[in-house]
Amino acid sequence: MALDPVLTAVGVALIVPISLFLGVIYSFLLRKITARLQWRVGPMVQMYSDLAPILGRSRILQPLYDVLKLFGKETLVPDVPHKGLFKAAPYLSLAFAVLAVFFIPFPGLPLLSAVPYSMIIASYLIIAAVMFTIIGPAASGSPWGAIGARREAELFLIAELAFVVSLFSVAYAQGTLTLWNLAIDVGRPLNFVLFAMAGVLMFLAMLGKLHIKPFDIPEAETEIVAGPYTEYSGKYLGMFFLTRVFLFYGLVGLFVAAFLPPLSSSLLWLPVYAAAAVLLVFLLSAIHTLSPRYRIDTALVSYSKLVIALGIASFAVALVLRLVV
Amino acid sequence: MSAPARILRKVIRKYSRPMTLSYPSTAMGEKRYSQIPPKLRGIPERDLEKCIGCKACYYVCSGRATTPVMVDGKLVMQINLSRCTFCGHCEEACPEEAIKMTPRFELAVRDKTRPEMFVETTLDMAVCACCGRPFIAQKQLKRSFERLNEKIDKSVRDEVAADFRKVEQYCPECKRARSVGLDTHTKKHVWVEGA
Amino acid sequence: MGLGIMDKARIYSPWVYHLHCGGCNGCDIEILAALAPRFDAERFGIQLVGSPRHADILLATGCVPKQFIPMLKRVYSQVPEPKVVIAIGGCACGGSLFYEEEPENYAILGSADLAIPVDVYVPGCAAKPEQIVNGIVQGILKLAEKKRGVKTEPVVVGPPPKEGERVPAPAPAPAPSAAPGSNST
Amino acid sequence: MAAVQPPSPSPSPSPSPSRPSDLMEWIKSEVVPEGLEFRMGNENRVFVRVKPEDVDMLAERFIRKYGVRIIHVTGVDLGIPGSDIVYLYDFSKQRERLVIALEANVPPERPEVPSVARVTWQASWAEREMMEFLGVTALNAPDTRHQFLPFEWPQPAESQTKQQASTVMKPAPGAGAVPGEEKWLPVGIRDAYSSLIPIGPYHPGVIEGQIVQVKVEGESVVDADIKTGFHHRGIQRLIERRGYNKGVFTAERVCGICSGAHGLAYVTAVENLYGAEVPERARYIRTLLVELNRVHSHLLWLGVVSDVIGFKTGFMLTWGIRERIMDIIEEITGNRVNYGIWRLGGVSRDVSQELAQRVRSIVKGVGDEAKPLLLDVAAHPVLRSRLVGVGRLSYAQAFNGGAVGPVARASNWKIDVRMDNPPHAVYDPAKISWEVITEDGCDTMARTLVRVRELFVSIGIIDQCLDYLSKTTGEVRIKPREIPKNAEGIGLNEAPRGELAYYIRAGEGNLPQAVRIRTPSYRNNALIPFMLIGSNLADVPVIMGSTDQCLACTDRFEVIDTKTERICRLTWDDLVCLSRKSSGGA
Repeated sequence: MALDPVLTAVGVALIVPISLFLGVIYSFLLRKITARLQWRVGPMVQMYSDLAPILGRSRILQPLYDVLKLFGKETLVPDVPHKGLFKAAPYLSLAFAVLAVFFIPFPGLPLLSAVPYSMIIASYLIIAAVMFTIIGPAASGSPWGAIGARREAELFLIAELAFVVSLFSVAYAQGTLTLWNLAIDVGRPLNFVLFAMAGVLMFLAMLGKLHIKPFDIPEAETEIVAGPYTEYSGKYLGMFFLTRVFLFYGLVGLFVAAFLPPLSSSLLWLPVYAAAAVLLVFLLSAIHTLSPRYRIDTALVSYSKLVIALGIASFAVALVLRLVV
Repeated sequence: MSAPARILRKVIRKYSRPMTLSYPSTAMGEKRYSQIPPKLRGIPERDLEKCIGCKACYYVCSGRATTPVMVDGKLVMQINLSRCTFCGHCEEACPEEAIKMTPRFELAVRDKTRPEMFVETTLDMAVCACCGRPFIAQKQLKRSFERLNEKIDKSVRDEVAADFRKVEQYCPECKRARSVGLDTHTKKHVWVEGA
Repeated sequence: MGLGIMDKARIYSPWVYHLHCGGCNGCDIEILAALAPRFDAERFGIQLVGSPRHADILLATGCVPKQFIPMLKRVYSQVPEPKVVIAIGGCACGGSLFYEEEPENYAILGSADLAIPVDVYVPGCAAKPEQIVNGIVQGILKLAEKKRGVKTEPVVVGPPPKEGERVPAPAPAPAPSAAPGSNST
Repeated sequence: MAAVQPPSPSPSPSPSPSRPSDLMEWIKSEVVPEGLEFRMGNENRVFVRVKPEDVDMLAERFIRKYGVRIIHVTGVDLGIPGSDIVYLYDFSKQRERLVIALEANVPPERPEVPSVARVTWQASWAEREMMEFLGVTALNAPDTRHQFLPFEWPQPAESQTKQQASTVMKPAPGAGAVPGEEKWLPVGIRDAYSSLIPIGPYHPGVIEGQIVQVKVEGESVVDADIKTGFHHRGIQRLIERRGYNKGVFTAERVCGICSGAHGLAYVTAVENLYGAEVPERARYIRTLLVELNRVHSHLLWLGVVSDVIGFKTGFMLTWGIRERIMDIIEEITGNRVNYGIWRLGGVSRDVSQELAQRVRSIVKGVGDEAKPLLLDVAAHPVLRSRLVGVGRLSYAQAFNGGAVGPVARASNWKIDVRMDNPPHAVYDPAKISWEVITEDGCDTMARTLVRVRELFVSIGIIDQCLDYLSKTTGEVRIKPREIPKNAEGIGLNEAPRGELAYYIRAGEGNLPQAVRIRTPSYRNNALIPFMLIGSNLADVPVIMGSTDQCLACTDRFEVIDTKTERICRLTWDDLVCLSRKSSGGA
């Protein structure tokens, strides 16, 4: 499909606020559903009437307020030799996250996902965004930062494996590497078996990337103070949180585009897209509520066994689909 | 069914309705505001009429949060809430039941010296006739006289009252100095005036 | 407009850091109880954070034993600037049971406001979780008044009033506009 | 691990009820044959005057022959006549409720005592505490470093061996430590291959202030050391100045979580001084409150450990259930944390029959609701993977190290103060049926199971107490009698974390001459470094939490690290790792 520059330019300009808003809603939903499953109320949608004038009417945009507050705070920078890298990491990781969002289709806005090999570019950008959350803290010079960065790297290995295997098994079955083609054609009914398996794999990858409970090992604040973000404060911390918000939107968008094909193809599918996204966030928060944190070594062992088994199975199904059918 | 599944089922069925109280706001009605038992040991309250300034609460307070303070001739029994431990020991020790622990507990102030942080009763002092120094609260003097009356049998009561009138106006030091001269002194028959 | 939102945002997401300076951890447990389901503090966006670098509100508990002083000052200096310190419990407000004057208690400094400037006092021997939530709401209001980038110079606070020493009554406070239930700003 | 291998745990004969007279014969004939001066306190407390020289010989005999446990070693400074060193031994396994206190008077000019720590490692910490505060040196003690004061402070015990002096050096200027402010931080040798992780006093995984020095290779812990002493508020000096009645409120505020246990232990110690008799109803109210304190403390601990593991839902649910228990405590005593009803000779508030009836139904509801949930949480596979086999403490280590409470019971050592020498409350099996829970898992999972099952035993006790209280009435307080001048009292109580001992010696002027508190975390903390060695860094907060250590308890006095056989190079560098000069930059 030819890329007419006008529509994509408008789309690109439009997608940043949309993705920010959706990312914030997803993180708010994650916090709210986790709280409701823990017998408490969580950030309030409708603030009490008599406290509203003081503490604000509703807290749906709570993650956004957190980020804005962090931008408003003083920033302390540790006196370490490679301060430049320490300061640059948040900017770069935010930039890559926003770039990644451009390559992920939104119902009605194909954006740059129609560019050939757009899936590879999107996955590389996501990898780069996460990579800088490793490099920055490693330069922060605090032992907690170092341990957090190392754990992030170890977790990154497995999460990345699951992410890549799931995407490419679907791409191999459909025979195309551009995300938009994947998102449009439903292909043969047999695909749903592959979509289910690769979907579970992608779900595991999302757990690892978004630091959802069983795998929030890098950020275990009760073990290593605040993990990679110990030394960051003020606007740099705000940027890391923004990266997380964009990543949340990006991964949910990628999941829907790759594994639930027709949904993100046109505007008509928007309500179904929203329902699928909310269901996905509910599943994530259920897992978040129910599982304690793995230790990094047991996490690698049990996680990788599961991921490799599923990966081989989904590739086998993809092979069968591609050759036989 | 594995343990997490059982926990999830229990959580969804039983614990999905939050038990959170709407504490700082009373918008959701009194019941969900906060449950406070009637006999909670909250902020102590001093009853002005009953307090006679006998400093029993000062001697009993283990954190010395209750202190007698002389303010321009008046005795101020002051509980400093920033150091009070709300243990209720002074409520027990007060002979006149002047201190009551109220279930009120809400207190968050920005400045430690605000009046809300101090529970005070002011009493005017009896001045010694001889050296002019305030030595005891007037109410305590009156109350101790009443207590004395209750205990003594009727026959001797007025004679004792007369003696008490003589003695009560002097502070302990002056009383000691002049006590020999007073005819209430137990060994007055021994002492011969001017010998 | 830009600054307006950031000031409002500072009210909406107060991050709390628990600064224990040597107390009997009665108040520390009540702080955790304020985050537990019954007095869920997350309704107002309050979150317990791991590192002082991320904190806005410091909940100081305990009567500052002398070995804590260097560390207490250091952690206080690392909290980014618009910050508020809330002294929770009798020990942090006035050194409750452990503070002695004439045979001076050799082990403790007294109360938290002798080491670091304190903005809100929440008395009580084991301050109730309701009081702590109330204190944090007071802290949020004080945080709103602190402008961005304005360093609060540490207010030098003298030792708690000695026995027999009359504490001067302050000027009457402006009309309280705070949340109901707390009787003073 | 310890200097001396523990004897095989002697079979604990069922303690035969003994009358004071034949008790003295038994002690004279077997335990302490030399012609020593005996004095019989109340409730089978025996105080024996001993010469300082044969203190370690006696300790050797007690430990070898009877397998007895040292409760505490403490010193009382008498001024001119030197100082009395008191060794408390728990004989309650041999004779019913027998506690023997050996007192050795040490002249001021030659303040030396042969070290008991060489015989059994249980006394090593108590001796270092004694050396630090009294200046009485224990000859060739295994470890003579400071207990509460920073390493830096002058070392009263000159007998420090050369080798130890090298391990503790002054901070080299500019080695990251801010000059002037941090001068009490020793700086040691930084090993090349392992990095040293100071889990500093401000660490979210640890509620109170303690420094754990963990030497790590990769993620596995090689060496560990604890330095606390940050919560030291000089409580014992305060009680000695304030007298017995005010002491109740000070003792109660040693620790916020187990304030009920401290109240009862202090009151038991003082009543032991003058041999009080407590009315029956007051005893039941005391049992009720100590057990309520245990229930809410164990629920609190389950919440905190599951929070440290990352299971936030466990934290929320257990603390949600705990709120109902706190409501009951608030209803009965008027305050959630410091109950304030402990008085000498009874209790200050009565529990009305109607209140007891109402509370009984609530407690039953909580018990039924908590049981299935807690067993499910304990059976959670990921949770088990984080707890099983973590922080192992074998029976020999527990016995020799002197572990107390759930930590000892999880290593299959059946000791419980409520059974051995019960405090002045109702615990004899005739009136209230309860049993001691032991597990043989020896690891964090076993400690969790011990605490969960103990919780339900306590709920059973509470139910029986409330049943008695709702049926009968009676007086709740008897006026305390005059305390004899040089009486001595030992009060023991089973706090949620273990055995809690108060030793009070009466002075003149209605003021105690000496108050010594030995809290359960004082012993359990000593074992943390043994559990940490060989574990994973992610497990350090879990292991520290598994002993349910309460620093505020421990620091009423406090604790320093332990000494392993190897020469332990215990170093820590720049103490608070967050100490970075802030360069501003908006």
